[in-house]
Amino acid sequence: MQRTVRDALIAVAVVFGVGSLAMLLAHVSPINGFGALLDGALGNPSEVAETLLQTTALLFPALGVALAFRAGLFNIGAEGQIVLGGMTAGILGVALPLPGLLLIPIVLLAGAAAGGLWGGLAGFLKARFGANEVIATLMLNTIALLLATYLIGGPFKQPGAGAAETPPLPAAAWLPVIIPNTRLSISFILALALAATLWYVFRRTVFGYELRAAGDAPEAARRAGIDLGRTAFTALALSGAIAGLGGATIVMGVLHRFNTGLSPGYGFIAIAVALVGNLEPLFIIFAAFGFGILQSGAIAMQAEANVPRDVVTLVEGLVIIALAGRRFIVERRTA
Amino acid sequence: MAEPALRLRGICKRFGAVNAVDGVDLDVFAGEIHALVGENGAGKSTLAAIAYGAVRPDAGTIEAGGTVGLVHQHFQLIERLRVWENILLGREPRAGLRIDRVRARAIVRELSERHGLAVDPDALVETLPIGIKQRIELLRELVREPAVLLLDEPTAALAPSEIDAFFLNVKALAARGTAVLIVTHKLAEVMGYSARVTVMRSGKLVARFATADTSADAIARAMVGGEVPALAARAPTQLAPRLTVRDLRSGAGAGALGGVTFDVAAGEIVGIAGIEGNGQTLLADAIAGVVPYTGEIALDGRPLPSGMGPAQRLESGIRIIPQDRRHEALVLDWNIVDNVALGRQRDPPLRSGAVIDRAVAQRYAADVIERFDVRPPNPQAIAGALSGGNQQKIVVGRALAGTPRLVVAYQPTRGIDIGAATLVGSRLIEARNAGAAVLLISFELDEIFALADRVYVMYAGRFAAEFARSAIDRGRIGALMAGG
Amino acid sequence: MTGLSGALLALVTLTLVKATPLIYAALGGVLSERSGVVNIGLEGILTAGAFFAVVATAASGNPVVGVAAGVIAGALLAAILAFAATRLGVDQIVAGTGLNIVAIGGAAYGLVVVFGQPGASREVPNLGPAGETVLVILAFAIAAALWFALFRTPWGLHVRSCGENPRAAEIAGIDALRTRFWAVVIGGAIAALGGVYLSLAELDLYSDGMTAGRGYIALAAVIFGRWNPFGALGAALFFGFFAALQYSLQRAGIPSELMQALPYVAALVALTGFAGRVRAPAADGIPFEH
Amino acid sequence: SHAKSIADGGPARLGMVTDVGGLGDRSFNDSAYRGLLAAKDNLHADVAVLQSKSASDYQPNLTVLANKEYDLIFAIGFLMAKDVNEVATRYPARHFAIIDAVVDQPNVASVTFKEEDGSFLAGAAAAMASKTHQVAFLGGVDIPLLRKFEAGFAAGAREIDPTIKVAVKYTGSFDDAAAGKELSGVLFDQGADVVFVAAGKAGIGAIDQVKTRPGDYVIGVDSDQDALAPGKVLTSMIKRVDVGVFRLAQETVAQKLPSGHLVLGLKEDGVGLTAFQYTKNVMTPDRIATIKRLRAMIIAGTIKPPSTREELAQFKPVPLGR
Ligand SMILES: Nc1ncnc2c1ncn2[C@@H]1O[C@H](COP(=O)(O)OP(=O)(O)OP(=O)(O)O)[C@@H](O)[C@H]1O
Ligand SMILES: Nc1ncnc2c1ncn2[C@@H]1O[C@H](COP(=O)(O)OP(=O)(O)OP(=O)(O)O)[C@@H](O)[C@H]1O
Ligand SMILES: [Mg+2]
Ligand SMILES: [Mg+2]
Repeated sequence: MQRTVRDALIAVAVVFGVGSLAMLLAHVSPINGFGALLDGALGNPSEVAETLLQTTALLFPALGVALAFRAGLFNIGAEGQIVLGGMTAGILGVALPLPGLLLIPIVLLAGAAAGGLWGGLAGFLKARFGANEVIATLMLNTIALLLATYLIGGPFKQPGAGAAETPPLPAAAWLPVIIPNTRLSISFILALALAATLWYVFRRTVFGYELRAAGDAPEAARRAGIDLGRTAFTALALSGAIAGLGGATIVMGVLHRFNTGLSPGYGFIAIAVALVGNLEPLFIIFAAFGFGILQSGAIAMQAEANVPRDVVTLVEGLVIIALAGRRFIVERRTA
Repeated sequence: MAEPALRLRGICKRFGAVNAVDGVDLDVFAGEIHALVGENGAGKSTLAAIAYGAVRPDAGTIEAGGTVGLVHQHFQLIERLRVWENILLGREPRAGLRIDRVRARAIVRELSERHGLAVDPDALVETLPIGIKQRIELLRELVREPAVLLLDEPTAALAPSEIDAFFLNVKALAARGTAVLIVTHKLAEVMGYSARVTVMRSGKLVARFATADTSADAIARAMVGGEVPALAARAPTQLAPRLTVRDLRSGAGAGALGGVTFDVAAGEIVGIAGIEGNGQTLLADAIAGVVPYTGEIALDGRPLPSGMGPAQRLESGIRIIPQDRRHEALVLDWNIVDNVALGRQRDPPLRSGAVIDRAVAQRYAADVIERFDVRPPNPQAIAGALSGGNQQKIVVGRALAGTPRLVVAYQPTRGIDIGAATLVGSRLIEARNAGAAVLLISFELDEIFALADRVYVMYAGRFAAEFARSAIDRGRIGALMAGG
Repeated sequence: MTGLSGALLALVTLTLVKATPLIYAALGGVLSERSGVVNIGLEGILTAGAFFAVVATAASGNPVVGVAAGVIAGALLAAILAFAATRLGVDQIVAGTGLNIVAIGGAAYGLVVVFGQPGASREVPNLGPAGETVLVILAFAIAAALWFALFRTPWGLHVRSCGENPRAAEIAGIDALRTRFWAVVIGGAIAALGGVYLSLAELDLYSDGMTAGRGYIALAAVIFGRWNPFGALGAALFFGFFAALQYSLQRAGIPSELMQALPYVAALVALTGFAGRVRAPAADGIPFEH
Repeated sequence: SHAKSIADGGPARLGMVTDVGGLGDRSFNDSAYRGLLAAKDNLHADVAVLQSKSASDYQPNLTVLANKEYDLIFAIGFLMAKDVNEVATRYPARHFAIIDAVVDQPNVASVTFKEEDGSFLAGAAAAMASKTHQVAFLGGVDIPLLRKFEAGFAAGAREIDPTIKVAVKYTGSFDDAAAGKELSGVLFDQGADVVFVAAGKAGIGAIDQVKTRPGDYVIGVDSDQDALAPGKVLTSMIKRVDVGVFRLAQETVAQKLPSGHLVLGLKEDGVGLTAFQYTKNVMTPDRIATIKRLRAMIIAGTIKPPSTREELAQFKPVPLGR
C-alpha cells in the first residue's frame, strides 16, 4: 500500500515535472498545457467517456502484463497480442452468421484465444526450450503485425478498401454502448470485472498462489511441486488472452472494424500502467485511469494549447524508467 | 618478536542487528600459519573480508606489511573464461594494445610450477573439477605475491589427497615468509598445520592458543562456549521398510552420483556422511524429483520413476529440507503464513475447491511457530527479514508438519546457532520416533553421530562403507570420507 | 548478362544499405550485453541518433557535425540506461523499454520544438554518396575493431568478465559498475551511428517512425550472432539481404510481409537453440551492486 | 469555453485531423494544411491540427474537436470516411468536411478530385521526356483511389507514345520514405527514366533517389515538389487539397455551413501540373503547348481519361490533330 502510494507519487511527479519542462521548451505555460489536458479529459461527460475508453484500452493489456509479471515473466508482447485479438474479432465478426447474443461472446472469446495463442507460443518456447520470453514476445510483436498486414491486405482483404482493414462489423457484433451518444461500451465494465477477478485469483486461489510463488521464488516453487514450465505457459497464454480480449473490444466496441493500426502503443504503455499500479489489479484500475487521462487529454492539449501530444509519450516512457527499480530485482537476482 | 605482517586492532562490524565482528584484535606474523575457527556465523569470513579490505569495518584499524590476498569461501571464478584469463584478470601482460597471450600463459605456467599447483592455462574453467578450481582461486591470489594470504575454508571442497598437497604448498609459502591466516572448520587441519589458533564466537574473540599447547577438544569447547543442550531421547521404534534405493545414478563429472543402493526404514534416521561435492546434492535432488536419474527409488514398495516431479512426491509423503533455504525453500518476500503453506497448497483442508482456506493457513503457521519457537512469533513477519536460524525453523517445521513418510534433511542445521540446531535435531528424532523415515545428509560428522541410527560414508558418488550406530568408528569414517 | 550482373550489383548495394544501420545497432548491443547489460533500448538509440544528427546538421549546415551530434545523443541516451542499470540497479529490460518510448515521444516532440512542424523535419544537407560509402565501410571496421577490443585487449577481457561474473571481476580489482557503464555508453554511441546512417546517408531528414523496428531486428542479430561482433555483422547482413530481396520479389508473388518477418522468426529459432546452442553472457541482464 | 462564436463576430474555429501519413508528407496532408494556414492568414480563423498516428486516433481526434465546438472539422483522407460518418452522427450540431471520400450526412461536406485528369497530363509529360520509351508509376497502396492516378498516367503516356512501356509498382504504404527510395531505384534500374510517384511520404524517398541519377526524372504529386530537387522533378501533379479546404473555410466564415459533394477537376484548378520551372530544357515550349492542348481537350470532354484499370484497357489514344 505504502509502496503503491509512493509509486503513484513518483509517477505524478515525473509527469508534471518533465511535462512542464517540455512545455516550457515549446514556449507554452505548463498551467495552460496541463489545464487544457485536464479539461480535455474530464471537462464534460462526453470527454469523461472518451477518457474511460482510453482507460479501458489500457486496462486490458496492463492486467495481462501484470499477470505475467506476477509469475516472474515479462510480457513485452501485449501490442502484438492486441493486434491478433483484434484481427480475429474483425474477421470473425464479419464472417460468423450469428445473432448478437451469441455473436458477441463468441467473437470476444475468439479474440482472447488468438491473443492467448500468441502469448502461449512464447510460453511454450520458454517452457520447452528455455527461450527468453522477453525477446520472444518482442519478436512476436512484429510478427503479429506483419501477419495481420498480410492477412488483411491479402486473403482477407476487404474488396476496394483503401487501407489495411476488414469490412465494417455488422451492428450485431458491436458491443452495446453504456452511455448514450458516446463510444463507451460494456467493454469498460468487462475490464473492471476482469480486474476484480484477477484480484481474487491472485489473493485467494491456489492458481494465483502458485503463480506468485513461481514468480517470487522459482526454485522454491519448483520444489514445492509447482511446474514452472506449465506456469510459464499458462501465465503467458493468459496474459496474451487478456491483451487479445482488449484488442477484440477495441474492434467490437470502438473501431467497428479491424485495422492494423488499432493500437497506438497500448501494449507498451500498459507496462507503465502495470508498474504504477504495482501489479495489483485494483490499483491498476486507478493507474489506467490516470494514463487514460493523459492519453485522452493529450489530444485536447494539442488542439487547445498547441502542445504536441507526444510530450505524453515522453513522460510515459520516463515513468517506466523511474519505476523500473521496483520489485523485479529481488526475483531476478535469486532466479 | 618481529612486527606482524597483519595487525588488526579493535575491529567491529555490525550488519543490522547482528554484531558480526565485535572488538577483535589479531596479529599474523610472517612465516606463520594462523588458524581462525568458530561456529557458523561467528564472524570469521567477515573478519577476513575486513582484513582484505573488501568490507569496511565500523571501528578498528588494519595494518598490513604488503599486499593482502584472499581466497574466498565461495568460488569466485568466471566459468566461461580460460584459466589464464581468470588468474591474470586485472593484471594482464600487455603488448601494445593487446594482451600478450604468450607471456600470459608463460606467467601462469611458471607460477603453477613454482607452487606445485598444476593447471592447464588454456582450459575453460567450466570444464574443470572442483579441486582444480580451488587451485585457480589460490593461483589468482599468489600471482600478486601477497605478504599476507587469507584462506577462507579453502579445503571445504577438496579431496583428502588434494588437501595434503594443498597444505604442503601452504607450508612452503609460509616458509618463504608469507603470513597465512586460514579459516577452517576442520580441527584436524588446525592441529596438523597451524602454529597458533584464534577462536571466535558471536563476533567476539573468545580464545587464542599456541597449537602445540592445546588439544582439539579444548578448541571445540571454546568454540561452543559451554555444554551442548540435550537432544530429544530416541525411543525404540518398530522398523518397517520404507525407502528403497537401488543403483541410483545421476549427473556427470565431478559431484556425480555413481550408483548407490540403500534402504531407510520407517522409524530410522540414516546418516550420509561425506565431504561436500561427492554426490550428496544429486542424491537429495533425485529423491526430491528435481533431477533425472537412472536406477530405482521406491517408497513403501511403490516405484518413483525418474520423470515423476516434486508434486507427486510431496503427495506421497516425501518432504525435503533442501540445502539452500533462501532459494530452494522460502519465498523471502512472503510472510510466514504463506511460506508455511508452500508445498501443501493443493492439499485439503488447506485447499478448499480452487481457493486457499486462509483460516487453515493461519493455523498451520501458528503451529510451526509454536512447535519450533520461531522468533518473532508473528505469522505476518516476512521470511526474508528473519534470522537464518529462524528461517530454517520454518523450513524444518513445514517439512515435519503432519505425518511425513520420508524426510530428507540436507545439512539441516547449517549456519544456525547451537540452540536452534539442537531444537531442529530434536524434532527430527521425534519425527523418527513417530515412524517417519529420515535420511540425514551432512558434512558435519558431529551432526551425524548425534542423530543417525545408521551411517553410510559417501565418497566420489558412491558409498564407501556402512556403520550401525553401535559400531560407529570416528577415525575410520573420517578416513573413508577422505577416500582412504 | 549485363542486366543480370547489374541487378546483382543492385542487390548487393541494397543489402549493404539495409544492413548498415542493423550492423551498428547490433554491435552496440553486443558490447552492452557483453558487459552484462541487456539493451532493449536500441530502437530508441537509433531514433535519437537519427534525430539529433538532423537537428545538428540543420543548425550547422554541416552533416559531419550532425554525425558527431547523433553519436553523442546516442551515447547520452544510453547513459540514462547505463546509469539506471548500474547505479540504480533497476530492471534493465523494463528501463530499456521505457527508453524506447522516451526516444520516440521525445523526437516527435522535438520535431515541433526545433523545426516547428510535426511528422518530419525539413531536408538537410546529407553526407552524399561518398559519406554514405564511408559509413558503410566504417560499420565493418567497427565490427573488426570491436572484436579485437573484446577478445584481444585487457579492456575487452574486463568487459567480458563483468558480463559473466561481476563479483569475480570486482575481486580482481575491476570496477564492474564503471566498466558496465562505459560499455553501455560506448555501445550507445556505436548504435547511434545506425540512426545517423538512416537520416543523413540513406535519406536527408528525420521522419517519425523512420527506424521502423530496426532496433529490435538488431537485438535479434545480437542473439543470432551469438554475442560476437562478427556473428552480429553476419546476422545483420543476412537480415539486410532479405530486406533488400523483398523489393525485387515484391511482384513475384511472395508476400513482402514474409520477408520482413524473417529476422524475427530467425531470432525465435535462435532462442530455441535449434540453430545451435546460444548462451548469453552468464550475468547478462542481472543487476549488480558493489 | 471560448470567447465568441462566429455568429457573434468571433473568429471561425477550424479543426483538421490528418490521416496516418501526417504532416510533413510534402504532399496530401501538407497541402490541406496550407489551405488551413491560408484560412488563418486571410480569413483570421483560429486553427488547430491533430495528427493521427494510427487508425484508432481518427475518432478521438475528431471527437475532441467536436467536443471543443470547432465550427468546421476537416478529415483529411478517405481513410477516415467511416469515422467521420460515426462522429457526425453523434454530433449532429457540428460540421465536418472529408477529403477524397463521400460521406452522405447532412452535416458533412465531401470533397473529391479528378486525379485521373491531372495524372493524364503527367503521363503525357513523362512520355515526352522519356528517352528509353519506358516510364513508371510508383503508388502508395494499391487501392481504387491510387488506381485513378495509375490509369490516368498510363493513358496519358500512351496518348503521346502508344507503344510506351509503363511499369507499375506500389510501396505498400504512404509513410515509408526508405521504401520509396529503394523501389524508385529498382524502377530506374529496370529502364524507366521517368517515374510518377503517388505515394505520400514515400515520394520523398524517390526524389532523394533521383538526385543521383543523371537523365532520370520523377514526377511529384499532390503538392508542388519541383523545388525539392530542382531540375530532377519533371513536374508535379498537384492536387489542390488546399483549394478545397480554403473554399470550405470561406463558406464557414461566411456562416454558410458547407455540405454536399464538391468535385474538383482541371476546370476548377483542383488538379493540374506545375509550370516546369526547372525543367524547361526537356519540356520545350511546343511540348508545353501540347500539354495545354490536352488539358483543353479534357475540359471540353473530348478526352475522357480512364479512372480504373478496366477503363484503361478500353482507352484509345485520341488523335491530337496538331
Ligand atoms: N552482508 C551481510 N549482510 C548482513 N549480514 C551479514 C552479512 N555478511 C555476514 N552477515 C552476518 O554476519 C554474521 C557473521 O557472518 P560470517 O559470514 O562472518 O560468519 P562465518 O563465521 O564466516 O560463518 P561460516 O562458518 O558459516 O562461514 C552472520 O550472522 C551473518 O549472517
Ligand atoms: N547476506 C545477507 N544479506 C542481508 N541480510 C542478511 C544476510 N545474512 C543475514 N542477514 C540478516 O542478518 C540477520 C541475522 O542473520 P543470521 O543468519 O546471522 O542470523 P543468526 O544471528 O545466525 O540467527 P539465529 O540465531 O536464528 O541463527 C537477519 O536479519 C538476516 O536477515
Ligand atoms: Mg547465524
Ligand atoms: Mg564464513
